[in-house]
Amino acid sequence: MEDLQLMVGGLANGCVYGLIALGFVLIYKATEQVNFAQGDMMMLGAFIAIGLGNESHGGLPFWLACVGAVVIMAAFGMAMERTLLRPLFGQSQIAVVILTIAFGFVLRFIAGAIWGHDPLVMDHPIAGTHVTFGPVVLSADEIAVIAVTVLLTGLLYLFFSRTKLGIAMQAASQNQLAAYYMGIPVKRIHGLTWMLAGATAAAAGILFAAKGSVDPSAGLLGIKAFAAAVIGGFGSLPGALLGGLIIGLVEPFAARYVAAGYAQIAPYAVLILVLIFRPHGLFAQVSGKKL
Amino acid sequence: MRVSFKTSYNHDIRLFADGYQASRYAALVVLAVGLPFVLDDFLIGEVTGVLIWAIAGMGLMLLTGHAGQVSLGHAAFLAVGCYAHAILMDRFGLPFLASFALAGVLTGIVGVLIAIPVFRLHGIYLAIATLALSMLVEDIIVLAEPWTGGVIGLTAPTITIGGIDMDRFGSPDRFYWLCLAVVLLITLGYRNILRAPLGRAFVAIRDSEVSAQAMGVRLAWTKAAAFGLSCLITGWAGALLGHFFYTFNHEVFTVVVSIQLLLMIVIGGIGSIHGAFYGALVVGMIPQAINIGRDWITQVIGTGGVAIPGLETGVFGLILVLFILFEPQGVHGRITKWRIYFELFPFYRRDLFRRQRSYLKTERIR
Amino acid sequence: MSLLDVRDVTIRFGGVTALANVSFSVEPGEIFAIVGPNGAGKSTLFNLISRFCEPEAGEVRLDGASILDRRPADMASLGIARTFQNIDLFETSTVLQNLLIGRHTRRRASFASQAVFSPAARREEIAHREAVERVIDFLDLHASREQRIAGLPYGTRKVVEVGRALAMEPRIVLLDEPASGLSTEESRDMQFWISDIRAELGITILMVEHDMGLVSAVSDRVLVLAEGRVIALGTPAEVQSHPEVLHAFLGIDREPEA
Amino acid sequence: MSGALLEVRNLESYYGPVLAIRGISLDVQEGTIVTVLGANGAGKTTLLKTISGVLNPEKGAVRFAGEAIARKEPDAIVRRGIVHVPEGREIFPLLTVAQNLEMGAYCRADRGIAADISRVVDYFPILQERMAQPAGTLSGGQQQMLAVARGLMARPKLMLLDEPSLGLSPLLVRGIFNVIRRLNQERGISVLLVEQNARLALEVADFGYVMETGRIVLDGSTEALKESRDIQEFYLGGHQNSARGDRRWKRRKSWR
Repeated sequence: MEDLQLMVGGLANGCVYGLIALGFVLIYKATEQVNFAQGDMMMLGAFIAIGLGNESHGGLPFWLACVGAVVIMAAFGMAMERTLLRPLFGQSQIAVVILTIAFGFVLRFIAGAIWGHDPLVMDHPIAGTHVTFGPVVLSADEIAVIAVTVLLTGLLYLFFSRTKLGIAMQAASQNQLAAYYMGIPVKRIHGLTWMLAGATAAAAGILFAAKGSVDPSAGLLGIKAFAAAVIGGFGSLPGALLGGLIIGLVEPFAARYVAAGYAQIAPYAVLILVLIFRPHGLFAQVSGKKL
Repeated sequence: MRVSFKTSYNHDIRLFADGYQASRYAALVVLAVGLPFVLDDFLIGEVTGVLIWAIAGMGLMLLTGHAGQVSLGHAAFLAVGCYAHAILMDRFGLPFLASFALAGVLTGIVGVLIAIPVFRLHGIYLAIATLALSMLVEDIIVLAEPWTGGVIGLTAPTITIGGIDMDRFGSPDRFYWLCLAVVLLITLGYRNILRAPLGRAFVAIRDSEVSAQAMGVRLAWTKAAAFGLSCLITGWAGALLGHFFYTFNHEVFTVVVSIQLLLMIVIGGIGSIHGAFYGALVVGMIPQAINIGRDWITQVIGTGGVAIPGLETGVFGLILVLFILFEPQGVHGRITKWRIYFELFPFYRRDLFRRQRSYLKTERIR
Repeated sequence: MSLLDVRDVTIRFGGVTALANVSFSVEPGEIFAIVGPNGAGKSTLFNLISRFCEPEAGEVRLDGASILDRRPADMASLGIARTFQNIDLFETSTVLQNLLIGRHTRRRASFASQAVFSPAARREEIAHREAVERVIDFLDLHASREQRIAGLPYGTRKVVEVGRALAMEPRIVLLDEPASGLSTEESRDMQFWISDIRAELGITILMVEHDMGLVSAVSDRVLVLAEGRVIALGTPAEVQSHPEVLHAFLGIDREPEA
Repeated sequence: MSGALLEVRNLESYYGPVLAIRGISLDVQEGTIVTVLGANGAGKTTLLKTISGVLNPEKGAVRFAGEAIARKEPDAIVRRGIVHVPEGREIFPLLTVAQNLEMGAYCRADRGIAADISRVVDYFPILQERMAQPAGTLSGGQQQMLAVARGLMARPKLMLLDEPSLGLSPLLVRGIFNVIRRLNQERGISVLLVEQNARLALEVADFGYVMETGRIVLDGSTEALKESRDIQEFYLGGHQNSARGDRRWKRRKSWR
């Protein structure tokens, strides 16, 4: 039964990874850019929610604080695209990678300067409540995390595969020039994408904060989420969630069945194994070039 | 502007375009050799650091800049070189030169072994695989405590070559010259590879894998060679880095260092050997600049010591962001523009370096 | 014995049959053209011969030996060079460097001698340069020798790609639509080069081309593919009077008026 | 004011570091097909890209239906009714053929999109079988057809066609030119056509310009152009017989 309990905890953790990974994939799918600052955006979202909602800070009602954090992060994402990414329009992927890595450093510094480097805990209404399913005890926040993640993944998936805007986003990433020729406003679409990514990061941040404490280095979780996105096949939304879950599950089980020190390295070992056997992830998005 | 007329095939192949260029580089080398007579020990130490980072930069530049394989995990290979060298000298009692050479070769072999399973990966997938590798190595160093000293780490053995002491702290000048010699040899070898078939094969797989194959370039072999050579150079940088730091543990080779290396070559200017040196110079100077800036702020504000945690990385990040926004071609690109500006002086046109709108296509089609 | 022998080849992608039981052979010194409507499987056939795709059934032999167990990079050393329909050059390099890559299979200098650039390596480089210079001379590429591919006009790129294949000194060269997108003048040049490649360099040519004028002017035999099947094989005059060819490829259903 | 649908005045534009077009003026009257002839590298593609806003002009003006459109973002220009069908099969490789076609109608909000899809597929029946396939799996020629079909989906007032026949079989080349003529006659779409196949281009067009190294060197009605000796020699292959001698002359010794 302990395994089952581990599994639920792992799933909830994995969902947070999955949500951050979703942000990566979202941006990649729509702009073919790789945002290494996604983890730091998640961290910022968590801090904003805490800053707005906690008694010691803003003291707003919880739901209002959540909505506020999502809105602020959406605006932040859009502003980031406008000021940092747009000047690099048409530049290589690697320039964006470096830029976002560096910007992540800056965000961590800013968050540390505002909220300090000690871990903060978010006040929320369902803290401490539990639900018991037979032998398994689920905390309410774990259930919320899983539900919200599955819902968000589903919505984003439908958005990309069904709506005209979603398809236009994919088109813009596959061939910017052709997208322009068809009258797709590529730059505006990039802005929208980053807005969505910001909002997703805020959602991930709130859920992350609901499960534990937050400090500026939480942004480094982004690297693990990145591994998740790659395991899932960079560019696939369900893949991102699946990758997140795999990593979430591997960690506690490696710690339990191998040795405590291995929990850290197990996700990366899994990542390398997956890449060796399926070079483009589980849901491969790469196809052969037409000669 | 000087125009050189080519009169033989050898002209295209030789190292320097003309005597003027050759004499410029000769002057630079003379200056570098003479530096210890001008600078004090602290500054020579700093310059030595820049040289070692330049070696590491060249290692990554070969792989990323020329062969087009992005690595976000080169700190792992620095670590392999560093630990291998220290262990070979300490445990196996090898003399410095033998151990140094062997450490590089070992790292190169590790690089080839890594390249074999990951050779099918491209772009971002390769970057992440190497990032994961870097994280793994960090943890493996801790777990392999009997050899690596775990979290406590190791102490670099002293260097003597032919009975002459060359240690970092004992004789910083001689350690500097040692590093300079390594830099020169590697730079020469790197240039040679670039003008030979292997260098062309690297560029070919960077530009089009399909075409490269059709021309008879074996992908797996060439990528493995690129990894091997790159890791050989990086391993040597790691070995020198061990001496430079004197004591080291896993924290010296974190993922942040991997990222820093990549930042370095991008800032310097990707795809050129010069870029590795410029990048090392810039990245080496930033922490000093931040320190000086902090001292200055402390003086102005008058408070006793401003200690803001994370300030250094924050400012470092900010500088990089500005760099990429305003100088995407790196220092090398900027200097090239200046040079051409002066060479062409009255005839320079702004549009020589105009940035037309450019558009990307998906890299998901291979 | 035929130089290149393709026997009963079938290739499917997903549900679509790209090639169905295609057989033909190419004799040494021949100019062999493949024509057919778009999507008939012509490029697939090239990709098969240069080993970028696998057949479901059938056999491909070069000098009587199967090449199906070979990888793409092996084909160059077996003497098969190719060009690409969409032009696939090394964009950041100069024309000269692109052609030098064509010499890749002829390199001899060892790893170490490249790293120290020994006199032997230097001599070899100079020999490669001479070989490449002969190609530049042959194709009249002097003007763009030192230029980067990225800035070259389409027509020149097409010629550079042919040059890169010739620099290999191959036995067979596969030309995928050598004249598409070329102006009348350029395509006439291409036509002469194609016949010169055979006449002066003795290289066998296999080409896919839509321009029937060019095809009839240079080729010895023409293979017509439609929907993955061979519908005709013969001299240019023979296939051009074949009713099925007229219908599927040229779009003429009755006897041509004139 | 000539009142043409598209007026290009004294346009200069760079392609990379090269001044590829150097002061071009041309008009496309409403309801006509205008062709631009010229060798590769003459700057024809740069001209089309500058009109559609993908490249910024250095100097000069472009007016469409009286409105200045130079230096506008490409999507703004598409919404005014100019659609550019580029050379080189610029499709969305991972989207299906159907999705590619839908993207062609991105700027439209009317209900006729589905009907238009079936209409353009009528022009290119081979696309019908491939509707659910990712466009990247099509053969080169099929991608070319898709690019043209997708351009039609925008219901443009003016189409800029760059080498529509590139890599197509003779049957399809004829088909595509028939489509161009039909669109022009039935729907009154104006066309600016760049094409290496000068014979066909002159057959379908009403008016023609000849470009060389970034300048317009000749213009006139297609009847007049077809009569011109230069056009016959250089673009219609009129002196096939003497060509071999010509070429021998062109091949000079190198410096070696």
